[in-house]
Amino acid sequence: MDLDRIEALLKLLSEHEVSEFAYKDGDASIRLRLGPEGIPMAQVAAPVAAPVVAAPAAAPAAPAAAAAPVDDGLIVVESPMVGTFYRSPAPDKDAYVEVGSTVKSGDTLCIVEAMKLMNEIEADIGGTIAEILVENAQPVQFGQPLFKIRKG
Amino acid sequence: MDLDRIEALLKLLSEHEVSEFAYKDGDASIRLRLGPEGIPMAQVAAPVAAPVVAAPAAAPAAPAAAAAPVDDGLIVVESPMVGTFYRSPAPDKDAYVEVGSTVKSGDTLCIVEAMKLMNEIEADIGGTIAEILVENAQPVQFGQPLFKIRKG
Amino acid sequence: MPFEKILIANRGEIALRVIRACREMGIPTVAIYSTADANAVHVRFADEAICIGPPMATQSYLHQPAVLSAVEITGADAVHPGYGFLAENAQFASAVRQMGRTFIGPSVEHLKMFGDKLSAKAAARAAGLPMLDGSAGAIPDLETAVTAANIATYPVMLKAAAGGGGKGMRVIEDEATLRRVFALTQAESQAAFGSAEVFLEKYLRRPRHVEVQVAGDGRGGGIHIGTRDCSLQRRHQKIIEEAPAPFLSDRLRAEITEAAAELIRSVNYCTVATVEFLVEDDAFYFLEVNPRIQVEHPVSEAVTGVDLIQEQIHLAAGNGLRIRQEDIKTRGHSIEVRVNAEDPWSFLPSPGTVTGYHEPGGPGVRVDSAIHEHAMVQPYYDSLAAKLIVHGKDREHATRRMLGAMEEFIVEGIRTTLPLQRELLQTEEFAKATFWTRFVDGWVEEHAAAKQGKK
Amino acid sequence: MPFEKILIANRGEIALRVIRACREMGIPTVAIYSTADANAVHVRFADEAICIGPPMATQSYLHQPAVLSAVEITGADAVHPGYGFLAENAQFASAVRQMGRTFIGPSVEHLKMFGDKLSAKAAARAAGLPMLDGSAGAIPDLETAVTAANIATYPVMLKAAAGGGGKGMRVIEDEATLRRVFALTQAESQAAFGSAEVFLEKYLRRPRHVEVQVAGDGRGGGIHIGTRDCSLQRRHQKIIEEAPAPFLSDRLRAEITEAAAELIRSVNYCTVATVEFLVEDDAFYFLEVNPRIQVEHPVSEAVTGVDLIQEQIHLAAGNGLRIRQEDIKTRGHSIEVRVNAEDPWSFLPSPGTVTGYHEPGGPGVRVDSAIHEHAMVQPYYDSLAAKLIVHGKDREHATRRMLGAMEEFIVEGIRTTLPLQRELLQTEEFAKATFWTRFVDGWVEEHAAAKQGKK
Repeated sequence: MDLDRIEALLKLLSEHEVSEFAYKDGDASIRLRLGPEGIPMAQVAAPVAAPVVAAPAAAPAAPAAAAAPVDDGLIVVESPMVGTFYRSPAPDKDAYVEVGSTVKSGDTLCIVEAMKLMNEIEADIGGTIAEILVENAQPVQFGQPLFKIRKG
Repeated sequence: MDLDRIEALLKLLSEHEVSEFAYKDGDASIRLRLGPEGIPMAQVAAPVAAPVVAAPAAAPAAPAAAAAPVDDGLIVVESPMVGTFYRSPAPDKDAYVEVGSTVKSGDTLCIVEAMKLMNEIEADIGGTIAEILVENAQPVQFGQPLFKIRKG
Repeated sequence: MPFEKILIANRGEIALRVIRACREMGIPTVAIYSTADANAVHVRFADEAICIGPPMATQSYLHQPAVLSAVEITGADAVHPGYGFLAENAQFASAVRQMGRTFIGPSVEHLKMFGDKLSAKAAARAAGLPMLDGSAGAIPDLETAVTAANIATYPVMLKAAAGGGGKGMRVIEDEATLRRVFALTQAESQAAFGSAEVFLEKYLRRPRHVEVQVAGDGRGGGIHIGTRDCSLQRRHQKIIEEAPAPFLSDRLRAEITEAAAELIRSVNYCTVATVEFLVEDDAFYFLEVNPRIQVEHPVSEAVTGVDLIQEQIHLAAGNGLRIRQEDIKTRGHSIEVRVNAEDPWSFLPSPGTVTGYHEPGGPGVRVDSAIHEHAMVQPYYDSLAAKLIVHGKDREHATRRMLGAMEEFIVEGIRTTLPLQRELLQTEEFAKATFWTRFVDGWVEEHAAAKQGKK
Repeated sequence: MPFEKILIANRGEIALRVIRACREMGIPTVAIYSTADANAVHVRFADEAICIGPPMATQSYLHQPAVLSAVEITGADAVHPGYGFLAENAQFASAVRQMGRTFIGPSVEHLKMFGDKLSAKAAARAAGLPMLDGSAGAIPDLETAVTAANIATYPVMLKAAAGGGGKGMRVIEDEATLRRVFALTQAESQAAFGSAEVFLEKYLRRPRHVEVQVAGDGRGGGIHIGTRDCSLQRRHQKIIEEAPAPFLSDRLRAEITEAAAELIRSVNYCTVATVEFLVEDDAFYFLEVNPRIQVEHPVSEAVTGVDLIQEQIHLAAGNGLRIRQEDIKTRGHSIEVRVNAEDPWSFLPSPGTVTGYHEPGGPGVRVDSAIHEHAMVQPYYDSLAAKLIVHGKDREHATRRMLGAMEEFIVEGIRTTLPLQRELLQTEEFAKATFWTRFVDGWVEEHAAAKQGKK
């Protein structure tokens, strides 16, 4: 058994998020299971419930403000409430921000409408809009990522 | 495969959070399971069922003969069948062995009676009787430890 | 199909119960959840799920704007409130209806009528139900209280009109005490419930809690769906319930069920409800009306074969009553044990992760559970983790079946009340149904010390 | 209490089912187990447990000296054999009785009578049951076979008298074929079953498998406990069963149940049994008698309220029949799905460790399961891991309830047949009960390729 080859294999498998691997060729065979064992039933299996919106709310609770750092140095702005996401103050107005817009803390990013109330969602950090994660006029749930901001 | 290579392999596997690994090539094979196991419900909790006899039969299957080494250098002789344990050939006869008796392979150690049949249980190893684990005339189950023999 | 899509404004076992009923009716469901419940069973088994807020109930399940917003964006045309949370909130029911959606529950008028003890009693009195002697309404002053107490005879109980769940009540053994504590009780009521209104009624020493499941069509039609006994309570929280209520005389059973049905007919009540009574000797007295589905509804389902949640949904859709009084036939006996995530002797909550789990099975055993192995029992919400319901040929058979099922019910990682309930089911007081509403509290006090040692 | 202690000579869900019945009756139980089953549920929930041998069934559950020895040393005064293993072994039943213990099952005479297809048919014919046209007994030579086939009309089926479970049978479409294969079939039977005896009967193209649950008191008394349909079979293994058998005419239902009861009365049969029939158009034909409790007994329990295991124990104790024919009333409809640890399309066994597990619950749902999270499904024994049984108001309601419950039944780590059964329950053939005993085999063949892609 060649450790280098196994390492290369492992790298490949984890890049592709493979959790189990078995290979057999004549007398030689290899079998691998990656990741922690005994993951809860409720988390392992494909979700039966189809969330209304794409992102599962596994995010940490972010009660009022809504910025959470992520791995790649980007800051995620999450919806502080359930409602409908609007990018502009009115249908005939320009969007508050576009990808590439520079924002400073306190700038309005979007509106989340809940029960006819237009809630302006503000940036609590300055930077550049790297990504807009929700389409205009789509429903959003609590904690759902709305924007990614590159800090600075 | 030498220990160094196994160590290198283990390092590699845990780096990649592999939880199970099996490899086979011709006659050589290796099988690994890393990290804590999901411990079975049935084993964690206090057993509800009260076994007829004290020792749980978690011992490996030892179909005909019945000697299994244990940690402390002693050999355990297990019952090859369910039945009643007798230390002597008849109530008025001496016991086959006592603690301290020297036995050689093939010597009768006891009788396990099953369905009126007296099955002589023989030592398959020579040594000194270190412990007698069951009282005379008590029921024993399959795989239940009967004697400990100190080898030699 | 009565509705296109039902949003369930609740969590835990009752949310799952509603999902099951809807699924059988072919109605898609929407679960709402707090971030703490992202992996909860009701989220997993609903057709859609939407996160409405952080763990604290006041910011999620009790936060009306969030719940209503979820109704709006999911397009649900009806809302099932379960029990607890917003189930008896008139403002919420009204808001749902103002959105043009159906609130699966009573009218705002009936929520208000039965949400207030005095107006509930007034309705019951008007319908001719037997009442405990006492004041007909709020007591304006001490002398009125003394007069009412003399008529009722001591002991009497002074109650805050806005109280509930065992809070705001005081037992008074003689006139001297009444004179001493009357103003104090008013002040306490004002402080605790925002209203100084108190009333007074005869205090029963060993009453049983007997309740009647009812359903009304909103047009003066109404039936009863049998009796339940819920006398086994710990600090006013029911812990074991059964149906039918045992050891009632035929006369009493007929009278109490007819009284309950008459009450809801008299007010044109629409949907299911429970009319609660106290029973002592061979007499019964109106206590209150719970205008919603109750935790213990499965015991009535077991003995009558009626699916109460489905009936509730049909009634909300305006389909009227699909069952007639003569269709209600009781078969056998059913017992429910509430599996609360609490220490069985101290009743302290025991949230945490379930590390081992095994549900009982076999004939006559029903489990309505919100937990499973690896499930998190949250500290933010009430401690009801699961319900174990058995159905047997008779009460004695049901009891044996329950005790057997409890042996198989294994919950590891958290404490549950099962050990307490197992012992209670084996008392002579249970066997002979000589228990009463405060029996468990005294029994636990006597046994807690010893049990704590054994545990 | 009919017995002091019952040893259960079985494992898996049926051992647990017997434990549950005994516990309700107050009878202590002894579990036997192989080393592979040390952590099995039947070991955990019995009052005593004793290891009888290594994993291989021939050295443990089928090894009579070990089982009998366990009976002896535990002092059990009765033995419940479950189904499979030694349940229909006359030698074992006889050995138990020679030890002065009670075998909870039929007499040795009846085990032999119904263990052999020809003597079973002789008994049924004597009791006047309708038989498929064919040979009355073993066929001595080819010319007799040809004559019998001409009377029965083609197609006919040639069966090994000692065969069973679908083995040793050959469908023959014309005389030329019969002449070609007769001797061959005799030789095969000799090789496979140790007996060259073959018989011949009319072959039905689309029969339904309808069976009648019966119970006899051994003194000429006997009743039926309703019908079941078990037509949905995969390679002669039932996979979905229901009670009552749907779409039987009132006349046919009356005749088939009376015929089954008459058969067991006519031979003074004592204990429970199942009389199996084939039904085509509006006619029924005797197939065989299973002199034991069957896997699918819960569907009969659901619709009649009879606890068949407890009745079986009472009958073994000589208590006679405690229920009369007029007590048997059918309520609603019940369906059972066998959760086999097999690939749903290839039916290859899928033993292993259950890594995730969630049982369905709620009203009308019963689970008889031998598994749980972390349980090992052993490769040594049959693949039945659990049974899911639902009870509904009618067949359509029961079907919806089953489909809902199946959505909640999560078994991870091993494959189960649930995906197959979920699809079968949604076919038009199921809805209209136009299925027949070989329907599933053809259906799977048609769909397997497509499914394998989807899986």
